[in-house]
Amino acid sequence: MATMAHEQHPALTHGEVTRDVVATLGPPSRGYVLMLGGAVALFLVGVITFVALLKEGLGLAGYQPPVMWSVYITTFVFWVGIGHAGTLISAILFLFRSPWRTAVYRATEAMTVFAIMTAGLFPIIHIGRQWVFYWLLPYPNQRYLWPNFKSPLLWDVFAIGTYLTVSTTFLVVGLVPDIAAVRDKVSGWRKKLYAACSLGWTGSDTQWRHYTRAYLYLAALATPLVLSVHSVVSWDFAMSIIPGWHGTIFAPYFVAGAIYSGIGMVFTLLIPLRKLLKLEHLITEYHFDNLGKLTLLTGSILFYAYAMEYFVAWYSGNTYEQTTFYLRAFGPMWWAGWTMIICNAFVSQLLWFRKIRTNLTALFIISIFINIGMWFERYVIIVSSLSNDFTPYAWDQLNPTWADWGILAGSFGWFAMYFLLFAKTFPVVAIQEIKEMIPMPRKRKGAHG
Amino acid sequence: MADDTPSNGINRRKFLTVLGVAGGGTAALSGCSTDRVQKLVPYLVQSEDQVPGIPTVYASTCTECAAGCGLHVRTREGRAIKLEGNPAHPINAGTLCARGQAGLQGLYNPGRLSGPMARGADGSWQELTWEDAIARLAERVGGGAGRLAVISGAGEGTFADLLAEWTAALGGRLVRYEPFDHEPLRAANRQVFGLDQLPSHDFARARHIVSFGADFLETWLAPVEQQRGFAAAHGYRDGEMAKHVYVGPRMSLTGMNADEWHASAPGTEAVVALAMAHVILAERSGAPSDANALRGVLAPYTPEMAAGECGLSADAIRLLAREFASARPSLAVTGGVAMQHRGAVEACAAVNILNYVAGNVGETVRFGSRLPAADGYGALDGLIATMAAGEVGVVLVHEANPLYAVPKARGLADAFAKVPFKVSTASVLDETAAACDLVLPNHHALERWDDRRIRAGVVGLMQPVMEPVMGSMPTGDVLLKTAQKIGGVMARFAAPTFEAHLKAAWAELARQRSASAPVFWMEALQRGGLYEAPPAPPGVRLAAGAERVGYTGPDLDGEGALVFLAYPTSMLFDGRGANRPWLLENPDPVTKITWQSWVELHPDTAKDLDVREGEIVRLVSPHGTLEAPAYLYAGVRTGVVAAPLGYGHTEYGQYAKGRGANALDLLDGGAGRAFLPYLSTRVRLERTRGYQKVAKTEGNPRQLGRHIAEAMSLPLARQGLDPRQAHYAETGGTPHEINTERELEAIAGFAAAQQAATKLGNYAGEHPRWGMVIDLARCTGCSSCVTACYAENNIPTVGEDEVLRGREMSWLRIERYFEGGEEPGEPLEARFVPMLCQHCGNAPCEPVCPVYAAYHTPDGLNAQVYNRCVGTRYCSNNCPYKVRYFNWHAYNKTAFPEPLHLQLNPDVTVRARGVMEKCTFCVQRIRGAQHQARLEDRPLADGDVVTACAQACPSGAIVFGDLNDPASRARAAAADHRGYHALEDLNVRPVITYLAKVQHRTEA
Amino acid sequence: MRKLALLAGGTALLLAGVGWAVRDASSAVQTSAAGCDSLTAPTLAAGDTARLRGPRQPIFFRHDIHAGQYKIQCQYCHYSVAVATEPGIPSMQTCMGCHLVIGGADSASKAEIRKLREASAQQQPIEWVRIHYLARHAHFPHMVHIKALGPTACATCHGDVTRMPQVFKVNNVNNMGWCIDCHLERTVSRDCSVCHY
Amino acid sequence: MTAPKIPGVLAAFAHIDAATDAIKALRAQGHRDLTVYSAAPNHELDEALAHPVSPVRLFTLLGGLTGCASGFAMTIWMSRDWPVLVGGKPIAAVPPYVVIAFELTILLGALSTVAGLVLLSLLKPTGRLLYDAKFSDDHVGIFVPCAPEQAQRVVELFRKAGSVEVHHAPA
Repeated sequence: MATMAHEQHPALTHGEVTRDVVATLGPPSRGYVLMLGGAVALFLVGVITFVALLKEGLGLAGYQPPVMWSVYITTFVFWVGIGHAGTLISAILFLFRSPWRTAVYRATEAMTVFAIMTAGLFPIIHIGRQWVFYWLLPYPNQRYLWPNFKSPLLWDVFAIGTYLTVSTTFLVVGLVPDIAAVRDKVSGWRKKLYAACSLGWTGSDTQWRHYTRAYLYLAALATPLVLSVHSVVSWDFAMSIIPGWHGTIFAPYFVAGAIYSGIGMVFTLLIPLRKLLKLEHLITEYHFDNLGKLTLLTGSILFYAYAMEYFVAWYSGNTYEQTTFYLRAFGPMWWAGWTMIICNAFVSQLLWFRKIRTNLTALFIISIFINIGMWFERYVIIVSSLSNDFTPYAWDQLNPTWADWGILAGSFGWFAMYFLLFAKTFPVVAIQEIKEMIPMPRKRKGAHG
Repeated sequence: MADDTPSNGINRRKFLTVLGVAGGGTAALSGCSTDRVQKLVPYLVQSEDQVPGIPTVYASTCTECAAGCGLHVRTREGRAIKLEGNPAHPINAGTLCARGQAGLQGLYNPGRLSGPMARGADGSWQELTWEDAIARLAERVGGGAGRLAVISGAGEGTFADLLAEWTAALGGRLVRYEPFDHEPLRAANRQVFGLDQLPSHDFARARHIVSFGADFLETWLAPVEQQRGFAAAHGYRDGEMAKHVYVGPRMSLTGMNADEWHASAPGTEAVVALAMAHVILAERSGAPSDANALRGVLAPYTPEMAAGECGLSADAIRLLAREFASARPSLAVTGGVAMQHRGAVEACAAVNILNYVAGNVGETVRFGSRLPAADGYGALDGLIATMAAGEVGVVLVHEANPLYAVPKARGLADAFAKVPFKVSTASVLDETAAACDLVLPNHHALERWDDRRIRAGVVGLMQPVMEPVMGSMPTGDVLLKTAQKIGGVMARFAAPTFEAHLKAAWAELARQRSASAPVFWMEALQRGGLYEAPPAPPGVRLAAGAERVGYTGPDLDGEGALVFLAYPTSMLFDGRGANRPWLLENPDPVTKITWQSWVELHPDTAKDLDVREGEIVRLVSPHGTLEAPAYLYAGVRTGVVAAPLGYGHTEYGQYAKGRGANALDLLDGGAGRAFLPYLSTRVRLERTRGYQKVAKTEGNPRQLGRHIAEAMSLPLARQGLDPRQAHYAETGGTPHEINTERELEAIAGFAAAQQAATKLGNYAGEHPRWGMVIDLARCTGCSSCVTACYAENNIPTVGEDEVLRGREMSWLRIERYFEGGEEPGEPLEARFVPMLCQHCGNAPCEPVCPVYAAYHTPDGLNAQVYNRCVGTRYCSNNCPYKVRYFNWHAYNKTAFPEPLHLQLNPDVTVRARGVMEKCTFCVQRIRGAQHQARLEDRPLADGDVVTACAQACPSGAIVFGDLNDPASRARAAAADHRGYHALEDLNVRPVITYLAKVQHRTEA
Repeated sequence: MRKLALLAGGTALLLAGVGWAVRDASSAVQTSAAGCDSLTAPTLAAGDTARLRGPRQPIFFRHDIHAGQYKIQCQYCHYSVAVATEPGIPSMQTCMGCHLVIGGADSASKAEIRKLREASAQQQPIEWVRIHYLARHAHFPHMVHIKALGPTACATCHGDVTRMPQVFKVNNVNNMGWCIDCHLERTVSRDCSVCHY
Repeated sequence: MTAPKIPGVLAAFAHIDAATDAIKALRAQGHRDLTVYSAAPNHELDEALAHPVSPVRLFTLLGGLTGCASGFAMTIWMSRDWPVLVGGKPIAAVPPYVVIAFELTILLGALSTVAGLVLLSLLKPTGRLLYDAKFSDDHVGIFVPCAPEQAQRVVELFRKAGSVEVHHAPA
């Protein structure tokens, strides 16, 4: 325990931890302001596009029947996937008592919440009559109508809703003691603010007693949840009969992909962030090394899944499946298909080397590949499968337009905006959990209670 | 929408008073809004035959081509909302082609003129009052300006007679002109049989049909009648079907429906026919005695000689001749516009000889029933000469658009400009009207009194079915009023209106039949005209001219490497269809291209020239040039380049103007000829580096062995095999069963359990199960059902740009798949499948809808509740047939510019933006029939419900009915051994049963 | 916890209140109708229309006089209601059929009938303000309902017009639940495609 | 923090073993209602205090069960309330409803856990106890409520145990 702790935080005292983390909440640097500005600008692009969609109709986007879902659903799945890494690190690794999660889990949990917030917008953006999206909710109405619980889309509503609520609670609960810590370090209006947010936390033994338990159960609940959510998302496709979608492998395949993409995003966020907030000694190579191993694992699962998809298509002898997968590799969308395979299956294999796992520049570049690759994975699965399904006469290829890219850009802006604001407002490193790792000083040397 | 402010041109006030309920008809457009303040406008005077909410049907006659089919015009609240076939009519018997149905968009065309106009001094148009307009006309034609010429496209009838008398009385010259007049046919009949008329063909009785470039399913003579006959003969019934062979350089729709296509070299039809006649005579298979006289004439035309000319093998010709002779009666037809080259008469004559030799004349080829047709191109050509010579003072153009229909090379425009005073009666500003000084818009045929002599014993009546949409005036009245204004000799045209004149003419008809005039009139009006049996055909013998038959081969000018083939399409015909959105969006049955013109190249030719599909190519002939995107089509002979007629209007309303290129620009003007040579020139193909994505609705033209469009050979069909068995019988191999007995039992048990679990609420008890059977052996792919569906269900036309995005909304589409034709020598085969919602019992689209907008009704319909739909589009993704269509934009706002919105069917919701829509099996007709039955306290009978597509189909390929009713035709048809479901292996349980196509396969 | 309970309770009360208010509104219709209980409809001037419920019409046509006092059958004017989906609006001809001779009892009605005669003289149709406008995506075949419920069933949806000096909307015909209630009560199919197509 | 303070003694410890010594000593003297502040949960303190297991898990269990039950109840009832046939499947088809039930299990389970946490610990009034900002940083604090007369003895005890400073709440 102690040794592990020292491996990641060489000789830090509780006091120093508090000091350094609270320091991150100080006045923003120039780089930070620039990034925030960029995020807000992107977000506005999205808003303008959405207004145009409301006014003119979805026709503005490049939909080309039979491709009835395209960039929006792709991006939806992408963001849901991003979320998964956060919960994995914060909840599942917590249950496994994995020591290296503590430094990074707060940031990743926040990433989860904001990713789901982003994803949650897409089902609304992509439907034909956005103003009646609430018809998907089971609320009593004068028409006596209820939604169709057999529809995977309704499962989505519940899965995403639950996931957002639970991961938000999980994040907030984790934050309370740290906010209290900040409260006791700052002064003036900020003290008042944090005092309000700390919900009267004092760190008394009773509070800790219930808190540790509650946190454990939340983690225990979040663990099956995170596995279920992307399974449900995958069933949006697997439950249909479209060749290329209708596969039993989808749930595990999507969950693995989700975590893979999520960690990719963790790299993309943390590597700049630790520079920006000077957290180099709290978030160390040690953490990235472990994250890298996780990426390697999930990446290899994806590699396997891709191989299996093609194998099953061939082995099934099902002509529809075979055509779909042949065209996926050699059809009009070959470039997308290969982008996905190279970025995910092959690039991830570089992480076999410790040198690369601990080289932040390399990791950052790889993480960009992962993000691109995983976006294209969804794009390929959704678009190429729809482009050529059962009725050859109806086949057609998608041509995305500015409206597609506008919303995509907007989603990144929206996400980045929230993440940056969070990083400046709340401790992105879990103070109390790190302290838990670092033993308090004792009077009597040697002995151990 | 009905409560808009009155818009230009439309006589709204009057319209509303007829409408009875403002909004009742047209506010269907308002989609989902309910809060708008509505006005209720009552009738001033309640007409007996208009009850709001109940359609009133008037009989009339179609004027979209010369065939003259009978119409039933369905009107609601005083608006015509749909054109349907008149079941009593001898020609179309209740069916109607796409062009005929689109006549409604001629009535409501946004391009229609609001009233008479004259060119001002500055060349701009000024609106006139009718008094003024008629005064001007009277002054010019009566006031000694003299040298009057009249060009009229009006078919035989009381009006045509009046016009003739009127012109004669003014000492003018009348040219009756119809663009596709089949002059070569008449000339050949004159030559071979000494009869100056067109024959009528009895396709239904023919056991073997050979068409030498006569597109009798599309544009040749009376397509609907011929299609009905063809379906009767060629449609499979009890082990029998006629064989159909098509000889010509391009596989037209008619060619696609042939069992064999022989791609003869352009202009060599004659020699093939002669060689066949030669063989038949040589083998003496029962030719009439006087045919022997032809032996000498035919001697040189041996199959070998013909083979050298036309590119068919001698054996093929021999085989063809034997089959043709042995099947009695058989029928050979020719004289299509596309094969009309300078020597076309000899081809027609040769085919006459062939028919005669095979003993078909008097059997399947009958004379005496058709009336002498128009004066032909020769007369117009003469007039052009006189106009060019400046010898014409006034020209009046009626129901004709020569400035478009005559190739530029003839120089008509300049000649026309030489005429000091030019008048047109066009109701839309077409090319000719635009060049005139005075335009007197005529009523549309549905707004006026008129009649049409169609053939001996058949006279179609037309009556006003609604208040005029625009401030137009029937030209008949104009003639009479002008005459009365001129006075003098013209005073004898005393009838107050043309209506009176017409009634007088019919009183005369009644007198001839010694019937009471009023009764005779009323009966005729209700029936739709006078339908009497045709007179007995005269005995036909060879005339002296028969000796002169021969073959000289096509005479083509131009030095290019490619022969240019201009052909009329089923949709645009001679170009008059180009301002009808329904026809522009209904894909050309052959190429599946919409809204654009194109240039057809054989893939090999294209490879040689290194041209890809969509590349804009320039064709250069001695007479002009044409630019259009290339379309690669294996159905056109190598070395031939084909382009559709009817595009490239320079006027003629917002839809037609500037759309595509006019193939006539490449053609020889035919100066001094009796007919226009459409196949007259060679062209040079130049590549422009331009590219234009072809707006075709087809994705992949091959069905990749997926069992969508099934066909079997005649012998297998005779054995009573089902398509699956036939498939294995042909490919060898055996159907392997996956499920064991016990598995099957388990599946059945599971199905039963599921059924039990679905018998709640509305689903308990007995219900009908609506189903449809489509006989692919009868379907010709003519696409008449598609337009019927657009008309019945308020389907919006989305326009070229949206079609390019694959967003056409056609609930019913005709899928055209090609088989073979890939290796050299392998015959190319086309199959048509009308693809519409299959209303699956296990519909994949239904469970995925989060709000139950797509669900299954107790009577077995796969319903789509527009107002519940939120537009997730999951249903469309999950539909294996891809027959669901999404409103990407507010098409309901853009597709029906005034007054087109008056065509909307008030029984069908007009879908708003953002919702999914699809075929409903015309649920509004089902509910209407159920309500009617309820009012009459009777159960629904088979045939009470007919879907729009089934009603329109000239082939009678579609049967609709209740599959739970043991007595229903649909149920019986569905039990046919040829029956199968598309993509059956998906187990979605469609209620649409297709009956596999049956083919005469040539054993090589 | 107490707060939560309060919140829930409050909502419940609120809903109950709304429900009661609605019921009250509908009963108010009855009372207003009961106001003119006698067979002879009250004398009202056109000026009074402002006080009455429902939109003002170009002519102050009194259903309470025509259908109530004189007991003219609904179908005399709404001629197609039993045979067609549309009930039909009486043509000018129909009105003039009586009002050629009937000039009105009091000055108020005289004035209104004069409007009618003038309109008829100028062949100008009267544009009545529509009160019941059913959304276009729902189809209500009048004839079937008349067939099922009898010729006097109009009141089921339109209220008792025989007591309405000026017709007003009694029921929101676009409230689907209200249609469904009736269909359930009478065990008529409530399959969506019965009305929506 | 305006509420009158509960009289007692508050001590801060920089060393963990010192704090545990103090706690053990106090408990030995019969002080049961100690309040021990720490910046992070610490197992040595737990051992010293020897608390029973927190009842939060009951909230989790009940919430989860409620969620599961309501999930199935809602879906099945709503399907049968207006039966609509889709894809030839049973009107109320349980397998797809498992997903809904599962999600609601997690949702209500999590929410009630948090509710439990809030009710059991955060709603407890802490304002009347002495508190020091150090405790959320790097010190352990122990507060013993006691009458002024006993105070002196407690202070002594703390000193012996080795507290870095001692506060005194006047009565």
